[in-house]
Amino acid sequence: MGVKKIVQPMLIAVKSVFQKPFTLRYPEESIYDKLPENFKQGRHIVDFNLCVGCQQCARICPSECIEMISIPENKGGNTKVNKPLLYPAVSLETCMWCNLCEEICPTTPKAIRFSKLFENSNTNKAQLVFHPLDLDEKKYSEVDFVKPEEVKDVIEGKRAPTQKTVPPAQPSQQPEQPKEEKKEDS
Amino acid sequence: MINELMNIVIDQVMLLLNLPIFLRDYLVVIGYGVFASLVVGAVAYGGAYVERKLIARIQSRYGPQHPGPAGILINLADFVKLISKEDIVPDGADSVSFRWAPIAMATILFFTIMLLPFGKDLFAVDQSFSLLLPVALLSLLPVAILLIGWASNSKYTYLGALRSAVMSMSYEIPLLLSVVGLVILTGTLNIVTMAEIQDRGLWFVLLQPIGLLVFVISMIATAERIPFDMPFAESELVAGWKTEYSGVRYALTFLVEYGLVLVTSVIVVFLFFGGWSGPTSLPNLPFKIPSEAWLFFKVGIFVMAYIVMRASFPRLRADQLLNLCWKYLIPLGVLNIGIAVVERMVLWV
Amino acid sequence: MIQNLSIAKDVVEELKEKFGDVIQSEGDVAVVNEDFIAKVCKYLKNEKGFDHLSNLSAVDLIKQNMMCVVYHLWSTEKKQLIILKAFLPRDPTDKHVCHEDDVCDGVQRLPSISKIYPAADWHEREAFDLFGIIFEGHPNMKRLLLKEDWIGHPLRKDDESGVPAYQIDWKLAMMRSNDKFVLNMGSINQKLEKMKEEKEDGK
Amino acid sequence: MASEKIVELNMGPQHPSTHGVLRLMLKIKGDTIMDSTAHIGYLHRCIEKLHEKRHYMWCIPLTNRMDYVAALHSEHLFVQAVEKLMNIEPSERSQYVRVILLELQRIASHLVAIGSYGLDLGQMTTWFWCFKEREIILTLMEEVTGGRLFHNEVRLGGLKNDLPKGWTEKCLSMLTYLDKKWKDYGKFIENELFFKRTKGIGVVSKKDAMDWGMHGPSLRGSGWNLDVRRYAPYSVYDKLDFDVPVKDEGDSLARYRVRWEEVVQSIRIVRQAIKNLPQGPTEGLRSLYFTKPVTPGEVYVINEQAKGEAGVYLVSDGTSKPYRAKYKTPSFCNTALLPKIIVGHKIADIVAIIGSLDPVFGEVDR
Repeated sequence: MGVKKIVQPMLIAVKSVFQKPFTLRYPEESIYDKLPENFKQGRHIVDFNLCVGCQQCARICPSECIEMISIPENKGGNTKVNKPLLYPAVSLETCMWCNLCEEICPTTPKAIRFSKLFENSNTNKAQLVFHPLDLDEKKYSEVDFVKPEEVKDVIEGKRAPTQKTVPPAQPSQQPEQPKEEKKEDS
Repeated sequence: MINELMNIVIDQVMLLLNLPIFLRDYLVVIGYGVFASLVVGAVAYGGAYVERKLIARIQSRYGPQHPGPAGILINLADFVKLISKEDIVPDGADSVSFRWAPIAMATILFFTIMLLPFGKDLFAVDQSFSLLLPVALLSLLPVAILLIGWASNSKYTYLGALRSAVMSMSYEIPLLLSVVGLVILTGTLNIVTMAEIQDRGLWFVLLQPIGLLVFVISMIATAERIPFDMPFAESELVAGWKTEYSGVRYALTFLVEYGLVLVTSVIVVFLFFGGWSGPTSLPNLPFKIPSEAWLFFKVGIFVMAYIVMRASFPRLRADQLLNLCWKYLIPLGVLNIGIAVVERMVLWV
Repeated sequence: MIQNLSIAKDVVEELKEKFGDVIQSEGDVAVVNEDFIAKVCKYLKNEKGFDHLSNLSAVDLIKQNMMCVVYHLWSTEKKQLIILKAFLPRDPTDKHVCHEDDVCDGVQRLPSISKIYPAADWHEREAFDLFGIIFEGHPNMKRLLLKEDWIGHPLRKDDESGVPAYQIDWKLAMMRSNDKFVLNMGSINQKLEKMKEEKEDGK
Repeated sequence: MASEKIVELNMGPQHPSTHGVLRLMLKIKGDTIMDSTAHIGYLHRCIEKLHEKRHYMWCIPLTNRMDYVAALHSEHLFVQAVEKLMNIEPSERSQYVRVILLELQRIASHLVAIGSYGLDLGQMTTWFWCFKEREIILTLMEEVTGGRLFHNEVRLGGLKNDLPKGWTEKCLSMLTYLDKKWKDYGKFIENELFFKRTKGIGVVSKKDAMDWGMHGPSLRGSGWNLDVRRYAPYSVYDKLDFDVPVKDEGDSLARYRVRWEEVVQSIRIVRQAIKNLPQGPTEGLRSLYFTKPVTPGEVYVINEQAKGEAGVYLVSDGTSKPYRAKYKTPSFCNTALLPKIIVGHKIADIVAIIGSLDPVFGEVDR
C-alpha cells in the first residue's frame, strides 16, 4: 500500500483550505454586475419607437411563444405608443431563450432585446405571459428587486421576497379586435 | 479541579436530602455520568459544526452561514427540525424493534462514555477491566444495526444491515489483537493505570507502531466513517440502514455517529498517545495547563484527521474491507503481539 | 474544411462479383436485396475488415410506399466507409402484434445482424420501436424507448399519434382576469384514448 | 440457504448514481450480480420527429437538448451536415472559433464526468472542485454565446457572434490556471483507495469493445487508437497537432485516465487555436433563416463529441424542413453494453462502471 498515495491527497485537501472559497453568496452578494454584458437569458425588452411590427420575430420563434398584439395609438398609459402597430407579446412559459427573435429583428439597435432579469419564476401561470406594454424597458426599473442590503430584513421576514411580476399596465387592458385566424406555418 | 467541584455538589445534595452515606458512590457515578454526557453532547455538537465548516472550506465553499453569526446554531436548527418532523414508521416494519433500536444504540454509546476517563482523576469507574468493557460494548452496535435493517422491511436497509454485520465480524478481531499487544506490555486491563505508565515512561506509539496502524484502521471501521462507510453508502444503497428513519430517531442515529467518532478517538489517545500526559507548565505560560486540556487537544487532532479523511477518500467495497482485515490486519496483529512480548522481556525484566 | 469520408468503391465492385445480381450499386451506395443483408455483413466483417458499425438508421419513404434501412460500416485500418441500403416494401397484409389489443400493418421483414455486430442490438430494437420494422433472429425484439403498450410507431410519416402537448391560450392569458386554465401535460396518444373509450362503452 | 435465493433489485430510474434516468433490473445473489437488463426511454422527447416538423434553423436549438452537458458538439454536427449537403465552406476564422468553443465544451464535459465519477465513489471533494473549474469555463462561453449550457451559436457557414474583445486573454489566463490545478486534482483523485475501487473493475477486452460498439474515451481505454479528429478530420483539426491518449487495460481506471489526459490535450488545442486565430468575417449565411429550400440528397457526417464518435444521417427532400435526421449518439451505444459488463461484479461496482462509461441520458433517449 503506497503510503505516499494515501498522505498526498490529504495534504492537497488541507492545502485547499487556505484558498478563498469560490461560491457567490447569491442573495447577499448581488449577481447583476457579475453577469457578462452579452447575457441573453433574461426577460425580453420591446422598444416601442424602434419596432416596425414586421412580425419576423413571431414567425421565426420555434416554440411559437411570441404573438403580435395590436395596440392603438397612445393607449399605453405611461408608455407613449406613437404608432398604432402590432407589437410582440411574449409568453415565458414555453420560451427556451434561443435568441432567434433578437437575431432576426431587422432594426438596429434591436427592437426586441434581452434584459438581465432572469428571475422569472412565478406562482400564477397567467402572469408568465407578458403584454408588450409590460416588456418596456422603463417598466424594469419598477420591478421590485431585493437589493443586497435589504436581504437581512427579507430573512427576518420584515420584507417580502422579490416581487417578480410587474403590476399590470391597466387592469382594463382588453385586446380590441378578436384574433381572426390562428397564424399557420408559411 | 472538576473533581473537587463535583464532590462539593454531591456533599450539598447529600445534606439537602440527608441520604445515608453508602449512597454516595452511586451519586458520584450518576454525577459523573451526567457530566460525561453533557461534555460529549457539547463536543459532538462542536465537532459536527467544525466538520461542516472544515469540509466546506476544503471543497472551496463557505459552509453554513445563516443560523447564528457564522452558522454556529446550524446543528441546533437541524435538531429542532428533526424533532418537529413526523416520525414515520413504515407499515410493513416490525414496529417494536423499529422504534426501540436507535434508543438502544444511544444507550450503548452513553454507557461507553461513562466508562472512559476524561482527565487525570476524572473518571467514574476505576475497575481492573475498564479497557475491556468499552471495546466489548462497541461490538454490540452492529447487532442493533442488524435488527434495524431487518425491522424496517426494505431491500436497501436489509442490504445495508447485512454489510454492517459482515464488516463487524472482520474488524473486531484486529481491534482486539492490537489491544492484547498493549495488555502484554502493561500487564493491566485498566485504562487509568495504562495512562499513568505512559505518563511516567514513553508513549506506547513509539513501542507499538504496528499496533497503532491496526487499531486505527479497525477503529475507522467501527465508527463507519468514509473509507469504510459501506452500510451508509449513499451512492449505492440510498442511505443504507438509516433509509427508513425520520424525525427524532434519525437525529439519534446522527448522535450515535458523532459519538462513535469521539469515543474511538478518546480510546486511541488513551492507548497510544498517553491519555492526559503532557508537560503541565510550559516555560513562558503563567498558569498551569490542566491535564484535561492535553487530552482534548489530542482528541481534537484525531477528529480533524477523521474529517480530512472523509473529504479526501472514496469508499471501499464491503468485501475489500473483509480481505483487508483477514489477509493483512490479523497477521499484523499477531506480529504485533510477538513484538510486545519481546519488548516486555527486554524493557521490563 | 468539409469532412469527406472516403467511400470504399472497390469493395462495392467486389461485392457485386461475389453476390451477383443481389447487389445493385446506386452511386457509391450498395443496394442489397433484403434477404441477403446478414450474408453481406458477415462477408464484409470477416473478410473485408469492416469491424465498426457506425450507424444503422431507418427511413420511411412514404411516397414510394417503402421503408429503407441504411447501414454505415467503417473499417478501422483502411479508414473507409461503406453504405448498404435495403429497401423494404410496405405490405399491409403482413400484420404484427405490438401489444395484445393493437395490431399494426407491417413491413417486409429482414434478417437481423445482431449476431455479427452485437452493437446493432439496440439500433434494431429502436428501428422496430419507432418504425415497426421487424428483424428476424433478433434475441429480444421488443420496444426499446416507448412503453410496452404504446399504440403505433411514431416516426412513420403517416402516424400522428403524438399531439403537441401544450398550446398557449393567448386570448385568455391576455385578459389576465380569470385563472381557469386548460392544460394537458405530456403527449396524448389519440388512438390510446379511443381504445379506452371503446372499452368503457363495451363494458 | 438464504444466499442461494436470487433477489430482484430495481436500481433507478430515480437513483443517486445512475447519471440520469436509467432503470437497471438486477438479479443479485448476495452482493454479486447474476443478470441485469437496462430500461431506457424515460427522457425520450422524439427529437427526430420534431426535426421533421421544423425548419432547419429551428432544429439547431433542438440539438442542444440531446447532450446537454456538451451542447455545442451536436449543434456543430447538425450544421456541418447541412454545410456538406449545400457544399458551403465556413470562413476560416469561424472554423477556428468553433474549434476553440468545442474544445472548451469538451473540457467542461470531462470535468462533469470526472467530478461525478468521484462523487459516485464517495469522494465529494472532486465533485466540488471539478464543478468549480467548470463554472469558470461556462462564464467564458457565456460571454461569447449568451448562454451557459445551451448556446445556439453555430450558423450555416459561420457563427452568430464573434469573440468579444479581450476574451482571448481571459481564456489564456484561465487555461494556465486550469493546467496547474489539473495536475493537483490528478494526484488528489488517484489515491490508493481509488485504485482499489477502479483497477480491474469492468474490464472490456479489445475485441469485445469494438464488437459491442463502445465509443469515445471508453473505447480508447480498451486499446483502440480511434479518434474521429484523426481518422476522419473535419473543420481545422488537421492543422492542429495533439495526440490521442490510449490505454490498454480496458478497466474503469484506464477509461478515467484517458478522460483525464484528454483534458490536457484539449487545453493544448485551444492554446494553438488562439495562437494562430486568423482575422476575417464570421457572419453566417442568412439564407437558412426562413423557408429557403435545402438541396435534396442525403449525407452522413461523424464528429468526435465529448462522449465519443457521433454521427448524423440527414436526408433532405428539397423542402425547407429535413425529411429525416437520424442521430447516432455515443452514449446510446455505451449504455447498450452496460448490462453485459456488470454481470459478475458487486453492487458497489455498478456505480464505478457507470461512472467510467459516463453516459448522458438526454443523448441516449433522444
